[in-house]
This record gives sequence, C-alpha cells and structure tokens, in this order.
Amino acid sequence: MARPTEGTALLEVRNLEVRYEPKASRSMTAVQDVSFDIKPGEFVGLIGESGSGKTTLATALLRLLEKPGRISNGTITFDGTDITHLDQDELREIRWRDLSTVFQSSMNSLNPVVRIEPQFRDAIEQHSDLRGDDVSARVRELFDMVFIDHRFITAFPHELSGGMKQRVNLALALALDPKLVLLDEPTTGLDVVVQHSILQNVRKLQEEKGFAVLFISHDIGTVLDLSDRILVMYAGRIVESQTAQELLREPLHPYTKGLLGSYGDPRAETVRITYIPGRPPDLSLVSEGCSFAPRCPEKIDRCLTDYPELLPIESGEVACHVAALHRLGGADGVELPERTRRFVGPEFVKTADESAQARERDIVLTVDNVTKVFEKRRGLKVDRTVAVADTSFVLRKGAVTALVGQSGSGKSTLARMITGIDSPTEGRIVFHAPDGDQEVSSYRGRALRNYRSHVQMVFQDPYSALNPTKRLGQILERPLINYQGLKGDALRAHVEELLGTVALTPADRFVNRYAYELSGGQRQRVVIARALAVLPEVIVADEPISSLDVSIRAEILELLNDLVQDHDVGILYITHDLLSARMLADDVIVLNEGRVVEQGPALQVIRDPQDDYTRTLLDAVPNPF
Amino acid sequence: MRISRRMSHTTSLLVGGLALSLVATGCAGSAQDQEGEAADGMIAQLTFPAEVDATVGGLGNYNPYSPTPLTAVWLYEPLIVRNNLTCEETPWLATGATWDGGDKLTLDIREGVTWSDGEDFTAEDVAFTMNLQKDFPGMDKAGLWNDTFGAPAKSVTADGNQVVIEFEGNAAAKYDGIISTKILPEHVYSQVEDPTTYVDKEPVGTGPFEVASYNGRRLTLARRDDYWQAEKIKVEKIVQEGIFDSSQAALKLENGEIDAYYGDIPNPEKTLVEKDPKNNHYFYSPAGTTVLTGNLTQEPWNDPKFREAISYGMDKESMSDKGIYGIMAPASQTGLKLPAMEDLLPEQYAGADTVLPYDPDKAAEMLDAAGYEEGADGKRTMPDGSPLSVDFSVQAGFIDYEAIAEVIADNLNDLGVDTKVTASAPESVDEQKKTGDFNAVLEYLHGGCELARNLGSKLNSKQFPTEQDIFPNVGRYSDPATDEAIQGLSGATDREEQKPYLGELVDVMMTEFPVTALIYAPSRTIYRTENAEGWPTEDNAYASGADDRLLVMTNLTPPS
Amino acid sequence: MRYFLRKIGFFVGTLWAVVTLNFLIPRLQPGDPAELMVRRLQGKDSQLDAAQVEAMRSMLGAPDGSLWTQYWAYLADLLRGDFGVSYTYYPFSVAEVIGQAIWWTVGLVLVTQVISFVVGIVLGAYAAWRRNSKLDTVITLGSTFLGTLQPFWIALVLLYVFGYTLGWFPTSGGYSASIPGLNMFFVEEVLSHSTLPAVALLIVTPIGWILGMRNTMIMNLGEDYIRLAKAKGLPDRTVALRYAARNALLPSVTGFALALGSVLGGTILVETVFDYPGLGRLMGEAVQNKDYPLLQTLMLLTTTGVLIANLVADLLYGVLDPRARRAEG
Amino acid sequence: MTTTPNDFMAEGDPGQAQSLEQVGGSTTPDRWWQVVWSSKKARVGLVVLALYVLMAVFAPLIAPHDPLDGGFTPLLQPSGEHWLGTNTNGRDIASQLIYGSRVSLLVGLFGGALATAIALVVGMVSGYTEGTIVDDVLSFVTNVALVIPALPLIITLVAYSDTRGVWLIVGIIALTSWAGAARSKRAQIITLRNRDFVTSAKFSGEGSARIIFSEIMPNMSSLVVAGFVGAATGAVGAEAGLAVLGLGDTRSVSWGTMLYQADAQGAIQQGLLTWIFAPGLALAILITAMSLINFGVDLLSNPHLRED
Repeated sequence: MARPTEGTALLEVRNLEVRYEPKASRSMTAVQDVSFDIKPGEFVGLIGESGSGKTTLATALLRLLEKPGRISNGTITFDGTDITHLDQDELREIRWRDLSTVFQSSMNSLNPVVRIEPQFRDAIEQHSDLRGDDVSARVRELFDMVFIDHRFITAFPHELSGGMKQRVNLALALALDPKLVLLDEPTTGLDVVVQHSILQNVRKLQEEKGFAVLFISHDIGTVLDLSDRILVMYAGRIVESQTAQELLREPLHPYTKGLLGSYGDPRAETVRITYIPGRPPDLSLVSEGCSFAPRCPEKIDRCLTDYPELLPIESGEVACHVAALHRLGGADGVELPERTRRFVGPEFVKTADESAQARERDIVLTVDNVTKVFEKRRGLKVDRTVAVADTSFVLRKGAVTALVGQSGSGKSTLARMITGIDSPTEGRIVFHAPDGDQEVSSYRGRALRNYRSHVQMVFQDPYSALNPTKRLGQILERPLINYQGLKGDALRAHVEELLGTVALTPADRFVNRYAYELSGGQRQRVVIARALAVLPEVIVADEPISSLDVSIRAEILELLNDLVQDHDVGILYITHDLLSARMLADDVIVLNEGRVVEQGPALQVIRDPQDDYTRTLLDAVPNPF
Repeated sequence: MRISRRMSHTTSLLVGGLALSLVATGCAGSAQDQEGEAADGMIAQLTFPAEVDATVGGLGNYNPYSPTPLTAVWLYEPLIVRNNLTCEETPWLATGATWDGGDKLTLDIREGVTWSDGEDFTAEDVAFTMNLQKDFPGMDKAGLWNDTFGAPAKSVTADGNQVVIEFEGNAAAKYDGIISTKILPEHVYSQVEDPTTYVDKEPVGTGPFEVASYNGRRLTLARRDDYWQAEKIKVEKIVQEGIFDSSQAALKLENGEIDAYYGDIPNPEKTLVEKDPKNNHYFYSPAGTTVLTGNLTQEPWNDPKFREAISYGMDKESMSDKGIYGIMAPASQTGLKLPAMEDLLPEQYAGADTVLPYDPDKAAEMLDAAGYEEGADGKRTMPDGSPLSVDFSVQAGFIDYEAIAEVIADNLNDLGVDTKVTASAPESVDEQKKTGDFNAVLEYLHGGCELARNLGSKLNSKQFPTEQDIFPNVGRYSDPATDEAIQGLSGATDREEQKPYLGELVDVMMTEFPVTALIYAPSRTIYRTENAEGWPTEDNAYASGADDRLLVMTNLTPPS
Repeated sequence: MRYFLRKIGFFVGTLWAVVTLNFLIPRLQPGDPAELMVRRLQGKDSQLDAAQVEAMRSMLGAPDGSLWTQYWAYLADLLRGDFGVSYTYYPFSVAEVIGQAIWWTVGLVLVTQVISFVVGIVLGAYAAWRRNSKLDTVITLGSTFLGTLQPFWIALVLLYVFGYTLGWFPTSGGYSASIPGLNMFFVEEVLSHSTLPAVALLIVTPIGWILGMRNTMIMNLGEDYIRLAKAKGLPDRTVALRYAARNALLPSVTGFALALGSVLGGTILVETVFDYPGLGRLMGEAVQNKDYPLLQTLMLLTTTGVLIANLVADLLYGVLDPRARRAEG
Repeated sequence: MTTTPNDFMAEGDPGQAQSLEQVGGSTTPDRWWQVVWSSKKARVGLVVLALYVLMAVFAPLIAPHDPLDGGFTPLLQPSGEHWLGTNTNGRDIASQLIYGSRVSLLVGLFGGALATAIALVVGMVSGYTEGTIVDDVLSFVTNVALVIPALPLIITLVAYSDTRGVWLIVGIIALTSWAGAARSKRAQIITLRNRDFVTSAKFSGEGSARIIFSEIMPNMSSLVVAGFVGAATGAVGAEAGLAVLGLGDTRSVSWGTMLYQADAQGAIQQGLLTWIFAPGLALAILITAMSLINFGVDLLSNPHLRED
C-alpha cells in the first residue's frame, strides 16, 4: 500500500512526541517523532513490546494523557480537525461519537457499582437524541452484535466473565457507530480460545460496519491475522509500516524479523524459533544512533551514530539503514550484511528425535487416578467444584511433560498437588525417591521441606517470584544454606556457579543486583537458577514464559531445555500454548475442565489431534504462516 | 445538588427525631421562670449552681437520704445547726439538747413548725426519722445505731415535745451527727416501703423553701410564707441550675449569672474581685488543716526528732502562695483552726507561736543534732549511715496538693533530705493509706467541732486504716496515753470537760509531731453582693459559707 | 452455614470478652465506690466520715462474694437485661439514667457526624477533583491543622469567645428554662445549647473524611473506568459524581457506620466542658465516681454499638457495593 | 481516617507495574524516603519536625530558665525576661514550653514505635497463619482491642497504675492503639503471602518466622512507616489528652500538663492567655507537621497520590 495521501485520512498523526516530565525523576520521551495515517474503514495494527510506547501513543491519540505526560510536539488531526490542543469541552463533541476505544485490561473499565445498561445509556444520551426505550433497544441491538444474552444488560460488571466484559466493552465502543475505534490490547489476560473468538468478532463487525480500527497488541501473530496494515513500534518510534501480507512476506526491519522469528509451526518435524537478545533501551537516557542497534544482528557502523529516518521503501516504510541501503542503494563501500527475511540471531531448535529418547527415561513421579474436589459452602448450599478428575500420568527424569489447557482446566491445581501444597481428594501422587516410594500427600513439616529439595517450582510471573527487597545473591543463597548447609566461600562460589548456569555472567555483576534492575528474561533466569540450586529431580514450570515478551520467550525455553539435557531434570511444563509445548515437551497432556482429553507424544498430539478441544486450542494459536 | 438535598432532608428528620425523643424525657416542672419584682426588703431571686454534681433529665429526687437529692439544703432541716467555723450552736428544729451523762440525750423539739403540706411538725417526726435509721442502716449517716464513735443507741422515744435518745454506753461523740439529722415527715415516709430507694418527687419539708418547678435541669424553689422563721428569709426564689467546673463558674460569676459558688476557682482575687471589687467577693474559711503525714512505721518518719526538724524546714507561706494563691494562712501545729478555736487552746500555748516559722537553719541544726548528717554530696544520711530518702505520694489532679508537694520537695531537698514526689491517682493514694504502703502523703485533718472525731481520731491507735476503710490515723501514731485522752474527750459532753483531754492531744501534736500541720484547708464561698448581702466575711465570720448555707440564708438581706 | 456460625461466634465471643473486660477493669482499680460517694458529697480532700461511709455502703449494697460469684451474678443480670442501680444516681437504675441521657448524645453525635461526614465527603471529593489547585491545598492543609487541635482546647476557646465574650450562645446544659416537649421554646433552646458543643465536635471531625475521601477518590480517578468515562465524552460533573465519587464513597460510608458506633465514647471531654446532659458526661462521671454499674453499661453500650456498627458496615457494604453481594452469597 | 482499603497495596502492585511500563522498565524504583521527600507537604512537615527535635535536644541551651524553678514572681505578663510570662506557680512558661517538646517527642517516638511493633508482630503472624487457630485467636484479640472504647480503657489503666511516668503513658498508649494497624497489616500480609516469592521462599526451605519477618516484612516498609507515623501522631495527641484529663505525669513538663494546669488554674480568667494558647499551638503545629509527613507517607502505599 502506498503512502497515504493527504486529505483522505481519517486520522493523521504528524511528528508526534510525548514526554513524561515527572518532578522527582528523570524525564523521558515515550513517543518520538511518530507520523502515520489511518484511512476510513482501515484496520491498522500497532505492534510493539512492552515499554515500546504503544499505550502512551494510544492515550495521546485519545487526548487522555495526564500529568506528568504531555504532547510535546507534533499534531493529531482527526477527521479534518486538529485535536492536538482542543480543550475538553470541544473534545467532548468528538469523543465516543466519532472516536471510541476499548482499553487494555478493560476488565476494570466498567464502573463496578453501576449496572451495565446505564453505562451505555449515559454515553448514548450524551451524544445522540435517543432517549428512553430507544436507548434500551439500541443496547439490545449492540448485545446481539457481540453475542451476549440480553439478561446481562441489567447485570453488574462483576457478574460477567472476563470475556463477556470485553465483549460488552466492544459493544460499548460501537454504541454510536464511531468512525475510529482504538483497541488497546483488548484481549490481554483472557483465555486463548476466548481471545480468538472476540478478535474474530471484531474483525467481522469492522468489515460490516466499516469503521476504522487502530489495534494495539504485543502479539504479532494476532495482529497479522486481523490487520490490513501494520505499524511496528520500538522504543517510542515507528520503525516499520507495511501491509500485513507484505510484512509477512518481506519484513524490512530486523526487529520485525525478530518478532516474526519467535513464531514457528508446531506441526513441523523440526521447529526453529529465534529470540532477540538484550533488552529495550531506557528511554530516559539520550541515545545516539538506532535504538535497536545494540540488539541488532544486521547493524552496521552507521547504525551506532545516526538514527535512521522512516523512509518509504517499496510498499511500506521502514526506519533502518540496512534495509534502506539494500533497497534504495547508496551503500557506497559500506559492507552490508546479507539481505534476509529471517532474524539472524540466537535460535532454539527442537527436533522430534530428541523427544523419542526422553520418553524412555526413568519415572520420578507418578500421578495415579488423582481427583481433586473443592467444596465451598454458601449458606446452606455446598458448591462442589471438580478441579481435577481421575487424572494419571508420569514424570520422567530428563524429560518434559506439558500440561496444556485453558485457565480453569485444572493445570494449576495439579501443580499444587504435585508440589505438596494441596493434597488430592482421591488417588495418589507418588514420588519415587532414592530411598523408596513415598506418597506426596503424606509429607508434613520437615519431610515436606525435604521433599521440596527434590521438587522445585518456576513461576509464571518472574516479577512477583523474586522478592523485590532482596539482592540476587541473597535470593540464591537461601536454598543452598537451608538444604545444603553451605557457608562462606563455598556458598559464594556456588551462587556464582548458579548464575553462570543460567548465563547471567559475569556472575559478580549480578550478585548484588536487585530484581528490578533486570529484564523479564533475566529475572526468569534467576528464578530458574533458584529452582536449580537444590539439584531437584523435578521442576514444575507454571507458564514460565507467558508473561514475557514474545521476542525473548525462546530464550527461556532454550534454557529450560538445556537443564533437561544437562542436569537430567524432569519438567512438568504447564501452558496454554501448544507451540511452546511442542518446543519444550516430549509428552503432551491436554486438560479440559479437569479431565485429560488427550495424552501422548507432543508431535503426535499436535499433528493429529483426536479431541475437538485440542483442535480448538490449536486453532487459537495465532499462526501467521 | 443531590447531596445537599439529601442532607437537608436528613437534618430535618434528625431534628424532628430529636425533638420527638425528648418528649419522652419531659416530666416534672410546670412553671416558666419569670423574673418577678421583689417586694420591699426582699430579694427577688438568687441563682446557684445545681447542688449535686450529677443530674440527668427528669430523674429528680428530693429524698434527703438518697446520695444525690436535687437539693439537700432547702427542704429538710436539721435539729440544731452547729456552724462549722466557730462551732456555735443555733437551735433549729430543736430548741435545745441536753446530755444526761454520756448515754442519754434529750432534745427539746420546737413547736409551731409546720410541714410544707400544712401538717404540724412534732417530736414524733423526729423519733420516727431516727427509728427509721435503725431499720435502714443506709440512712444512718450519724452512726446512731452502730458503734462508730461511741456506743449505739438503745432507743429513741418521743415524749410530748421532747425526744429522748438512750444509748448503750457513752455516745457523746455522736452529738454532731445527731443534731444534723434531717427530719422527715412521718405522715409521708411511713407510707414508704424503703426510704433508701424511695424517689421523693413531691417533697414535704419544714425548710424555708418549697419546690416550685423542675424541668429536668432548672430547679426553682419558692419561699414558704408559712416557714417557722419566715421573717428571716428575704429570698423569694432560688434557682439552681447547671454543673460548672472552675472556668465555667468563674465566667458565670463574672457575668452575674450566678450569685454564689462553693467550689474552687483559682485565684479568686485576680479572677473575680479585681474585675468587680464592689460585687465580687470570696470568703475562704478554714475547714481543716492540710497536713504532711509520714508513715510512722517507716524510716525516717519513725523518729520524732526528724519529724520535728523538718517541721521548721518547710516554707508554709510559699505553699499557701503556690497552692492557694496566698489565701489560706499557715496552720497551727496544734491541729486546731486558729483563731476560730482560740478559746480551746491550752494555756501553755499562745496562738501565734504554734504556727512554726520557716527556719531552714534551725531545721538543719536539728537534723545534724539528731544524727542525720550531711554527706559530701550534700545529701543527708540516716544516723546509722544508710541513705535517707523521702518518697511522697501525691494525689494526681489535686492541683493545690501538687503545688504544696513541690514546695515540700524543694525545701527538703534544700535541707539535704533526698525527696521524691510521685503523683498517683487519688484512689491509689487511698489504697496506699489503707495498706500502709507509703512513705509520706499529704492529707486533711478535719477541723470539725467534734474534736474527738477529728483531731482525736488522727492520733487514736484504734483508728488505723484497714483494708476496708481509711480510718483517720493514716500515719499509724500509737500511744496508750493519747488513746486514753481521746477516750476521755469523746466521753465528755461539754467544752469545759473536754479541755484537759484536748490539752493532752495538743501537747502530743506540738512535741511528737505525729503529723505536720502545713496550711489551713478552706471551705470556699465565692459570692456576689449585687442581689444579696449578709454573706459571712472575714470581719463577720459567723459561719462557714459553704457548709452552713441554711444559716447563711437567714442572714441574707437585699443590698442596701 | 459455617460462615454464618463463624461470624456469629465471633460476634458473641467478642461481646463476651468485652463484657468480661467491662466487669474486670473497673474492679481492678483501687477505690471504693462508697468512699468515693461520701468524698464526692463532702469535698475531694475531706477526711472520710466512717459513719457516712458505713451508711453509704449499706445503701449501695457493696459487692459481696468472691470476684467469681460477682461475675456470674453480673452475667446473669445482663442476660435478664438488668444493668443494676447507678451509684451516682442512686436510687435510679442504670437503664433509667442512660435512657435520659442517650437521646442527647445520639442527637448531638448524629447531627455532628452527619454534617461532618457530608462536609468531609464533599470537600474531599472536590479537593481530589481539583487536585493540586489552590483550593485543594487550602482544604487539605486547613483541615489537617484544625483536625490536630485538641477538642478540649477548642471547646474552651469557643466557650470563652462565643459563650462569654460575645455571649452568642448558652454555655452549658442542653436547655434551660423551657419544658421539655414538642414546643418551639424547647426546640430553640436545644438548638442554641447544642451549637457550641456541636461546633467543637465539628471542627475536628471532618478531617478524617476529607483526607480519606480525597485519597480514595484520587486513586479512583486513576482507574480505567474513569478514563473510559472521560473517553466517552461525558461531562465532568457526571464523571466526578457518578463515576469517581460514587466509587470513592464506599469505604467512607462503611467507615461512617463504624464512626457512629464508636463516637459515643469520644464526646466525654466536650460534653463535660459544656455540661451537656449526654452519655459522654455520664461516662466521665461514672469513671470519676467508680459507678461500676453505670460504667459497665456505658462501656457495654459503646462496644455493642461498635460491634453492631461493624455488622451494619458489613451489610451496608454488601448493599452499596454490588461486588460484595455475590461474594457473601 | 486516611486508611483506605487501598493502603494495603504493596509496592510492586499493578499500580507500579503500570508506571514501570511507562518508564521503560529499567529505572530504579524510588526508595521510600525519596518518595516521602518528593511531597512538598511532607518536606515542610519534616523541616518543622526537625526544628522541634532540635528544640528538644538543645532545650537546656535554648530555654532561658529551669522549667521547674518556681522562684519567679507568679503571673507575670510576657517580657524580655519571661518571654511568655510566668504561671501561677511562678514558673517560666517559655522554658516549660521548650522543655515540653521533650515529652511529646519522646512519647511520640516510643509510643509510636511500641504500638507499631505490637501491631507488626500480631498483624503479621495473624495474617500469615490466616485461617488457623493462631489467626483466630490473634484476630479475636485484635477485634476486641478495636471495639473496646480506648479513652475509658486508658483512663482506667492509668488510674490503676500507682505511678504516673512518661513510660507508663508510652506503654498504655501503645497498648490501646495497636489494633487498627495490626488489622491493616494482617490484611496486607494476606495479599502478600500468596505472592510467588513467598511460595518460592517455602521452596527454598525457609521457616515461617523467616518468611514473615525477612521475606514479607521488608515489602511492607511503606505500611510500617505509615503505621509508625500515624501511631506516633496519635501518641503525641493521646499524651496531651491524658494530661489534659489530669492523668499525665504531673511532675514532668509537657504541653499536656501545661494545658491541664492552665485550665485548672484558670489561665483564661486570670488573663494569662499565653499559658493556654502556647502549648495548644505548639502541640497543634507538631501534630500538623506529623500529619504533613503522613501525606508523604501516603504516597508510598498509594502511587496515584504522587504529585507529578
């Protein structure tokens, strides 16, 4: 698609700059020199990692920036009106009628103490002539559009499930047939299957009603699925703009390539996924040159000194010296890296052969017909919830078993039982300890503590798994002191060794750091190092990559895989994501509502799913290929 | 908008609810108070604070034997008024009282007195009241029927206009209690099941006033024209309202909203008199003596020499200045209120000399002589060389005591006696008095007219405090000869008979120093002369204003 | 079922503990009520007259038997609703005494609390909405300073300035010459007599509500539903009132229920200074006079008030916050 | 009443995660003292408090006279010799005022610290063992302590004690004021103890005491600081209130006892206005300063309040 021509655009953003200038700390430029257009009826995706400034950009477009943030440069023209500096009263005319939004984490964007209908009514009555029953009729119509039962019109927000709330928000955004809807990560936190259906719904409505969409996401797969055109944002700037097909066919910016490289086809015999090493720059520091250069495998000298302009190249735009030189020429003696559509960076490869061997190893833990029922008393009524029903599987040394399912499928309950936090209602979980078999639920006190030196956990969110008040050295010391009685030099040496194992080197640079000084990936490495400290037989990894940026997920998967190979650890890998299950696991167990619906070697399950549920899960995996 | 509308609605609801709820509390009282014009030679109205320090709404009770009647002064009367200051007797419902030995008392009952409901007052009423006290010990404030201070009564009988009380033994010391018994109307109280719990709503008394109205807060009393000495009562109406602390009272007096106040107002001279010297006055009559009581069973107080020495080492003028704005004079070590009781003083003591002067040098000499020598650090030691220290317990919250205690501590420390003051709750100090677990306290020596019960019991070895009761001999002074003298004193029925025994007690006070007299403790009357004159004054000290209100009332006249 | 049993058990248990403490604490204190009564009648530093103490003891019926038997008798009486006879107001029963005073305090407290709550909420919400404005600074700083003044000190100043120097308001009592009942004169008197105590209470109380409301409201203003409401183009008033204030009000309202329950004990000083015939003054007297039956009942009343207020706050939260309704199920 | 349910939010909660995203993920979170200092109100409060502390420490150098020297002429009006006049006992009011800061600050410091310590131990243990009998007992005690009316209880306790010293006041204030803070700490630890880092501490083989006090407690520093400032503020006020009721240590010089004596001895009626106004004002300014600091402390638990 050609560079949008002036005049026809619904939204025109020119040289937009947003700065945060807090009194107490350093100011920073969160959005820098951003220009783009959205045409009427166009579905534009905006992709970027966390911290790339995409939410700030969205907030600025909506003119909802609050102190200390402000638009420090540039213009926003909406439907022919320059809204950059309109006052609130004038903005009110445009808001919702022409420009509506669905927020990120919009679980909280409905007023919790007011029923749903009035929340539609106030917006509708504010901006239209509809009153009374006409409004109710409109609300019913909107509910139909997003497939929600009318009885929820009079419900309170908390009575709706997360997915329903998000559909309601979508309906609310469409209430006045706006010209542009800004969707800011509208499905974050929702279950994969639900996400998938909501987004399909959005796309369908957009095509029917013809409104324009700016869809913001960190997940390039989803964006590619839905959008006409894609903007890629990195460190506060737009680095690439192309149509979805072109971007997939020929990504121009190495960063885009990196993002694409983090996807693979789970059905392939050998899967390769890449990751982008390093971390995004600190926007409060002034940097020279291309802000992606430190992580870029294609960088040339110029990248370190000059920031590349966003230039029109072929069908799109890109801000990359290398891409520009490749396509526009003018290299003049500069040595260019090879032109490629792949990210030439670190890579994690999984072959089907490896798995076959692992499946022969010794069993360390047996889950035997386990059922877990939660009883909750409400007044006289007892609610029985079957969280896990009659589940059996084994964990082997040096092998990975993936437990796949939606939230609420009983994955975490199983993990809690295996780690001895809960005990099964029926059935047994047996740990095959060196000194004989032992039922996990029989461990108490000291025995339980000892058991945990054999079974360790890696958590979903490395931000909350590391005590923010402790230095990394202190965190890693504790299990060594507690389980191995190490002291003094031996202790220090062992801590450094652990850091080395998870590739946080040189170790002495990390020992005295706090968790907040690390990137998400580095934190997850620390969490893994801590789990390794006691030389466990089993590690339960509960969605260890789902809170990490796509670009670095492979890095953690690779580390886990190395552990299995080098330390002979058995991993129970809990995930909702079949791709990552395929990357890491030898065996896959698919759980649905507490029941095992399918079980078998990873590749087999993925290639030839027997159960409908597995297929649904597979469909939900964004697959741009 | 919404908020404010809702609020005003709520407020009006509340006000309505409040008013409604108060309907339920409404009771007694009917007349509105209007300032009336006084007839010639009469006072239209006097206003006092409420007599009891606790009244709630309509729960009025005039029963003089309940702990807190709305008024205990104006309705029911005693037999004889012996004023607290000079101990002079004024016949009241009884025209006289005669002891026959120490075990029989004959009271001549006044004739021509009528109850406020028109019935005649008779000796039967007196006998009835006293016999009622036998049946209901809770009424027996005089201890008539038990063995406190003298033998219990055997019988009380009315005979014509006389009432004869016979005792099982000598009961002379009960005299004060007996003559101040408030007499009840037999024709009313004989109908009452339990006079201690009886709520007397329509009082029938012999007193100069009767209840005109009570609205739950303001008590209005009207003069009785048929009062037996109506000609002496010039006040048409008394209004009693409100419980005031000293600041409130001072301001009320200053504004002329009340005519007299009987509580403590700090520095009345500066607070009130200076502001309106013509109308504002005060009369602080000595009611007793503030004394320093050492625990005579503990060091160093067990040594009379020490007690004597420090008696000279304490600056009583300064105590008076700091404790009570210099109003009360340093007290006589005799334990008697001087000069009011001058005539009771044994001959060997001249009044002025019994007030020991502040003479630190003499005190130091005496301490040296008694072996309490000063060490290098300026602190004295016990004669055996062990450390000497005094630990004072002072009632927290008694401002005057605290000020006095500070002066004492300063003085004693100057003398080299290591002294510490510990402020404790008054109840704790009482507890210490009971258990004897104290070193020194400040307390009160009552200067009442029944000397055996006051000065005597301070020195009586039978009056040690017990776990149960704080009997007066807090210092635990014990001397058989003194006990005998007290026995004699309490058995004696007239002053002349009492004098020799009293002389012995005074002698003990002056030589043994069982307690050290500091300054006189006041009975306070702070009053205004705008509406009434004739209050007791320094020059005309005919009574203690606070304790003898009935007597004072007969002396009040309109301002000239 | 278990949930409710637990809740009721907790309620009863707390009540029992409070009742027991109420029983024990006064009895742990030194001092004999009969002696105190006599002392009160004779003057604080008088020498106690043994005969009078004896008479008083026999009248009040000194507590007999061991602490243990007293305790059981006390519990049994409580269960029968018999709170005993007040020492101070003998021979009136505690119930009668409290019955007289309670309406005064309830009236005073209700009115001042409601006013201070409304004022606090409105000012707090306004300060939050106009955050960092001059007015916000004035409101927060002003209320902070006023709130730190000692109520007793304020009472004295008010008494002196408005009661005496200016003479605008009566200085003591709940009414004076009028006859209690539904007549204008009485109502006027009640209002004028309540003004100074009410103002003394009012000056200190709104601070809590102002700051609490301001803080929750500021926090709520950062919530997504507020941002969405703004994005919806709703007028500021709607956003401020229907969205922000409405949600911020929740913790304050439950706090208000709690405050109402506990405030009865907080008026002691003010009621005493103004000789206001309410429970606060009664409590002061009861403490001073060791009026065990009265003191116990008053403490029981206030603690039960707090407990019930807790319960009401729980329930109220359920009513006001739809989210809590389901959770309690 | 500045406690709101949201005070229970710890550092590192969603609020902060959000700001982290805006900031770019790598900046050091502000230390708590930086946050407090960032508030203008808190800065003013801290400066005033510092002045008070200096006044207390250097009282002997600043005060013109011995506060307990009753040797001056009573009832002098303010003059060069006696800046605020003398009281009825012939003592220098200005010197009393200066020395009085010592008691208030002492009671604030130790009363606040003791109350916070009790609240911490009870709240943390109770919250960490939520649902067990230990928690039931501790919660029960906390609730009882919460519902018992504090003033009568304090009066009763003080009255029962034989001696009235500053330490008694400190102890009693602490004993009667910890419950609210304990409850909020319990609530917070309940949200914290299900954090992954607590679970991982268990997996690291840590014992309960260590988890509570070494792992969790450092994460509650803002609540602890807020609790302490609140408790200290309350303690200063309570000391004055007690003294005003006549229950203070009458031998020590504090603003409360000054107020009490001034009232009892009729300072207003005698025209000694400085005697009653000065300590009241000194007290109000001190408590205001501490409340201002609390504005800064509130920022810790409630990042939305930050002024930028």
